[in-house]
Amino acid sequence: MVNTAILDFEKPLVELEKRIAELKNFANERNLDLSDEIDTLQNRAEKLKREIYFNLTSWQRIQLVRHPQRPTALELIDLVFDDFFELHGDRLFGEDTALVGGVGLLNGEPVTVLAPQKGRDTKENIERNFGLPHPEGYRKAIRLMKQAEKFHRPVITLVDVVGAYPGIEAEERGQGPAIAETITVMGSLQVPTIAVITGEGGSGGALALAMGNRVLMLENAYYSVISPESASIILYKNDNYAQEAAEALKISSRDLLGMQIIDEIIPEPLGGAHKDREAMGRLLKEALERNLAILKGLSAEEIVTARYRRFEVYGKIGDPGLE
Amino acid sequence: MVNTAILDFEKPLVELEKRIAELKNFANERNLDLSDEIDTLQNRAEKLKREIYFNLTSWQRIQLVRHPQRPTALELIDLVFDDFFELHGDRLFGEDTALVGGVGLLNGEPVTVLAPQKGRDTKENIERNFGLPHPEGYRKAIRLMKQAEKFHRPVITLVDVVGAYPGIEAEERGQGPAIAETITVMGSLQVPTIAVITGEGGSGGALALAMGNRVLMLENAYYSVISPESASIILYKNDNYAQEAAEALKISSRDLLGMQIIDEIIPEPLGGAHKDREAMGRLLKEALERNLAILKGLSAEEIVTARYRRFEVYGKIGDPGLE
Amino acid sequence: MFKDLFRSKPKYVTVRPHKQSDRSEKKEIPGGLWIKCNKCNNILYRKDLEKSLSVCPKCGYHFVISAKERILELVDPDSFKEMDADLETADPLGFPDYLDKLSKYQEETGMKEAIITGKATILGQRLVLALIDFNFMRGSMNTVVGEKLVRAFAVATKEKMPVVVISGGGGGARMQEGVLSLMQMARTCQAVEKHNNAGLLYIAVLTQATMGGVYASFASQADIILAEPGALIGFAGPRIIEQTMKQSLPEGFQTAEYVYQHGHIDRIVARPFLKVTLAHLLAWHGR
Amino acid sequence: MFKDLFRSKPKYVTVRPHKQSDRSEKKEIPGGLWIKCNKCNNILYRKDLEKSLSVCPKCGYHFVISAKERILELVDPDSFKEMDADLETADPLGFPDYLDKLSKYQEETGMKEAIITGKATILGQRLVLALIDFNFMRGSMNTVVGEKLVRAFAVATKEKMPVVVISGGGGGARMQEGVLSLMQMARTCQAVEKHNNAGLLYIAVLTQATMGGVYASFASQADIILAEPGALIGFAGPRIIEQTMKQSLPEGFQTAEYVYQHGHIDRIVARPFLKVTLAHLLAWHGR
Ligand SMILES: [Zn+2]
Ligand SMILES: [Zn+2]
Repeated sequence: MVNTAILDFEKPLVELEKRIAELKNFANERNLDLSDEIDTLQNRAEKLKREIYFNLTSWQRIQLVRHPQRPTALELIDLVFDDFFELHGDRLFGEDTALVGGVGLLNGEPVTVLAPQKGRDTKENIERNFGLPHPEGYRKAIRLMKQAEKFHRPVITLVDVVGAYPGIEAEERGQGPAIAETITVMGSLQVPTIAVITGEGGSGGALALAMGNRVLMLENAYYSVISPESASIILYKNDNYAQEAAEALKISSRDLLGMQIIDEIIPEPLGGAHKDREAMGRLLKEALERNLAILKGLSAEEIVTARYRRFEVYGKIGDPGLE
Repeated sequence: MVNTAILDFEKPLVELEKRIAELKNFANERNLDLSDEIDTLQNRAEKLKREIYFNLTSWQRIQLVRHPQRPTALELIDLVFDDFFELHGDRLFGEDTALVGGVGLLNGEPVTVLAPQKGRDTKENIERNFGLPHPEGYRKAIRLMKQAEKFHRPVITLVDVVGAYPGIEAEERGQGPAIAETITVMGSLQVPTIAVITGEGGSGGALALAMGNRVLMLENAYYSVISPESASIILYKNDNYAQEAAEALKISSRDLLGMQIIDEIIPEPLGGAHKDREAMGRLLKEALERNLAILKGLSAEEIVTARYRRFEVYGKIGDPGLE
Repeated sequence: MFKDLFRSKPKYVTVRPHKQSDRSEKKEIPGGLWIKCNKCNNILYRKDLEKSLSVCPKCGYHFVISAKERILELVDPDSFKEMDADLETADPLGFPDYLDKLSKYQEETGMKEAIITGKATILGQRLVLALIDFNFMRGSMNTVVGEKLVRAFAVATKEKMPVVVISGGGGGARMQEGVLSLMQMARTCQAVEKHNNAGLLYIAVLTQATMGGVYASFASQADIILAEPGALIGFAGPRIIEQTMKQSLPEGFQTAEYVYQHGHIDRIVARPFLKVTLAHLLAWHGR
Repeated sequence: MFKDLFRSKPKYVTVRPHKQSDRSEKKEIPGGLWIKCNKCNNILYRKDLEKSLSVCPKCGYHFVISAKERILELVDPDSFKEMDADLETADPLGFPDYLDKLSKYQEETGMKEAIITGKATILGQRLVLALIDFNFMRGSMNTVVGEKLVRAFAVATKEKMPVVVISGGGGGARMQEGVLSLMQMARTCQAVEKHNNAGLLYIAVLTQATMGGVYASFASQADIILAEPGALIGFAGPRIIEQTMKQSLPEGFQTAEYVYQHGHIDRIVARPFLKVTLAHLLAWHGR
């Protein structure tokens, strides 16, 4: 199962670490010197750790970003921004807690922050609709993007979303048009935009918030037109081939950097962001500051043109990603 | 009752006309020459007609514009425009049939037309929510106004609305903000806007569509911050004093022309618009063409500035309407 | 940078929303020593209530306060410079009994009209402030209220200053000035739009009550819309809706909390947090 | 003036909406002499059906037609000048079996990809026309579909021409080109926005079916959105929604008529009226 604290591929490591702890305990209790044996085992554990985490398959990375302890958007915001003032509502129909937005201070400078928000537990997940936004979420995002433009604030999005919510009312209120409008608005905003795929980058629901002048990605995140499970179902009528689909779809940060879909990979602490939140926060903050600095010198017109050019290349004959 | 074809104050005239018809019949049947008597009666009827219709009180005029045969917005559109292509939906939540919008040709020139639409009978009234728009109606209007601006089309509104719909869902979806936004958008549109109060001009729900560079008014229409009935209830706890309130509120076209709230009164056929629809259409069309011609020479900036100035005066010290 | 100011403040300003609604639209603190809370019915010591900014210490109920009390609570001492204090209505329609009514309210409130405008600072942040007073003819909008708002926005636009409006117009547009009151909806929206086009910040704070023509014009056109807990906010009055729809209203209908759930309010801010929240937002938008 | 053209036409183009919905997403007219209607099950004579623009004469059901058939129906004879006809995908991910699948569709349809673009006139009105063909991999959007749309909008922007897109992308973004298909949503929205900023007209005609990434990008970003009766229009597929919500869908869900009721479509136009409607709108926006 994906939703347990210990992932399948981590089990050998966890077992070994457990044995080391037991041995230490045993040595302590009996007052024995087992330091040689313990050292050997610890070396082996260290080696195993590297073997596992340096060679993660796309599928294993997906499990990492779906890890229940993976920091959520609000946790990342708390780690990265000096302060954050959340703003609510789409001014049309409702407040969508599955997509949070507001103004944060990045090193003292106000920026508009937008992010789908998963719950940290079942209760919060239900409250936040598992981080699956309705049209109201996207329309709140549009509102706050335009507000950012008015006040010349950069927009930073943190994207961890399986997709836009597939529901009757979401369809009735225009899920498709809401996403299209968000793409269009973020895609032509006159202020710098930086998108970070922090976990799951699922389809149009993620793209809507990923129209960055710079698109960054956490090391283990994925970004895909379709979930590997759904791809497997379409291709093989069942989801047994999700792992193969994950590889074929080229959705890992390294694949996407190679295709120039993203501009930069932000490294994660060994074993994933949840293993060291503070470190993750520092790495993310550093990347945001550095990329924002690149964009700060550009005029509004240059920002818009640069963003158009950035996305224009995908699919063009001569696209570096295609050759 | 207001909602009958013959209004109270018209009864003496109708009685007289009936008697003339009977007399004619009688003369015909008996082969008598009663032309002198008939002439006398007809002169008296003609005099009575003028007496009644030239001296209408505000309250009587209200009954005229609430007349069930009063031409509705779509009927006026049909009379005035060479062609009309209706456009639907707010692109957010719904299609509001209580407020119609589209593109019409005024003497061959495309203009955007917006108008609350009452039903012509009970069935249609129920379908059209008695011409009381929900927020979706106003948001459709906003959408089509911005579209008009994109395509440099003038906006013409025909306003006959008791008010915005007072309902639970209308409140939930932001009736207040929708009206405010419509006022703001029409109030700062870069294309010429002409509003015609054609019947009932009820409060904010009417004002939202009446932010014209030119505001015209059919002779018998009224335009008020509150319905006379509601004013009576507030002042006297019952609606027995609606007639007095109608006078005190100064809501007739002549009062409002005097206060320079409107720019022009469009005369109605004797006895009201419904007595001669074709004539009404000609009069309305002529007024629209003439006023549009005044505005056509102005630049976008001049249009906006002129409209700001037009509304800015109300309440200013030195406002001509206040002295 | 201004953020130092907030260093000791909680990162997320949290607000305790009310579960119960309250429909009573006005209940001034009377002169006695003791006062009964409109919501929890507890008997409160008047001095205590004043110390807690007229928020019931037992249940958080926000009593209506006057524009003058609000100024004392909100702005830096002696920073408030009133503008256009002398404007009075010309009774343009010569409406029956109107002038008498006005005199009565002027005596009661010591105000000339339902609004006070001026320049001030809040924790050092400059702003133009407009406060509508519910106690003066239910904060209804007439030519003077409109004119003073328009002038306030115009001054702010000219001097590149933010505007904060504390609304509370339970009567919407004021009947006694007829269509001229209605025109104030037009004028204030246009004044807001000019200020908006200049790239300046406008914050509206919706307090008990913000209804009708006030809500359907300037009060809902702000960049950021805050509201006090429990404030009644809407276009049509609850009684009119009940009559029209012939059905009873949902629990909490048109309270700030309800309107927030429907996406029309950025944040509900309890009175004790309002000053620091405004300073916060003003600082972040000041450049 | 162009209005002479329409003098004999009805003033209000009226459309008969379907009461019953139909979920079958594709049913080409097969080669035989007779064909059964998907909706009313009547047996129709193939020649009759072709004469009626592939609209069932008994019940008004709109059969899916190919991009080529649509061009024949819609544009002035010999006016269509195709653009970018030779573009083929580079199979950027090297996706398993993808090239084989493409060959199969190319053979079946005689098209290189799921889209045809070109310049044409409709009753004399110049336009850039893009047609997505549902029969080619369910009209799904890949790099070539995106590129041809972007080029079409770019040409129109440069030459100040209106664009009409006849959409029909039941597959949304095409899986086999992975995230590069997703990027076409970004590119097409930006191309539409540039055309929009130039003040030019874009009309989308949503036909069976317009779903997923096609609906959530260029197809819903038009100035005027028309739809054919009964067309399936939405973001998430009906089966996914049923699975997620564990409840059955309302009658007519995601049909053009349903989506119209919810405010997302300007007008439903039956196929026989489409040509004159487009000419109408193009003329009115031409200056
Ligand atoms: Zn209390
Ligand atoms: Zn049939």
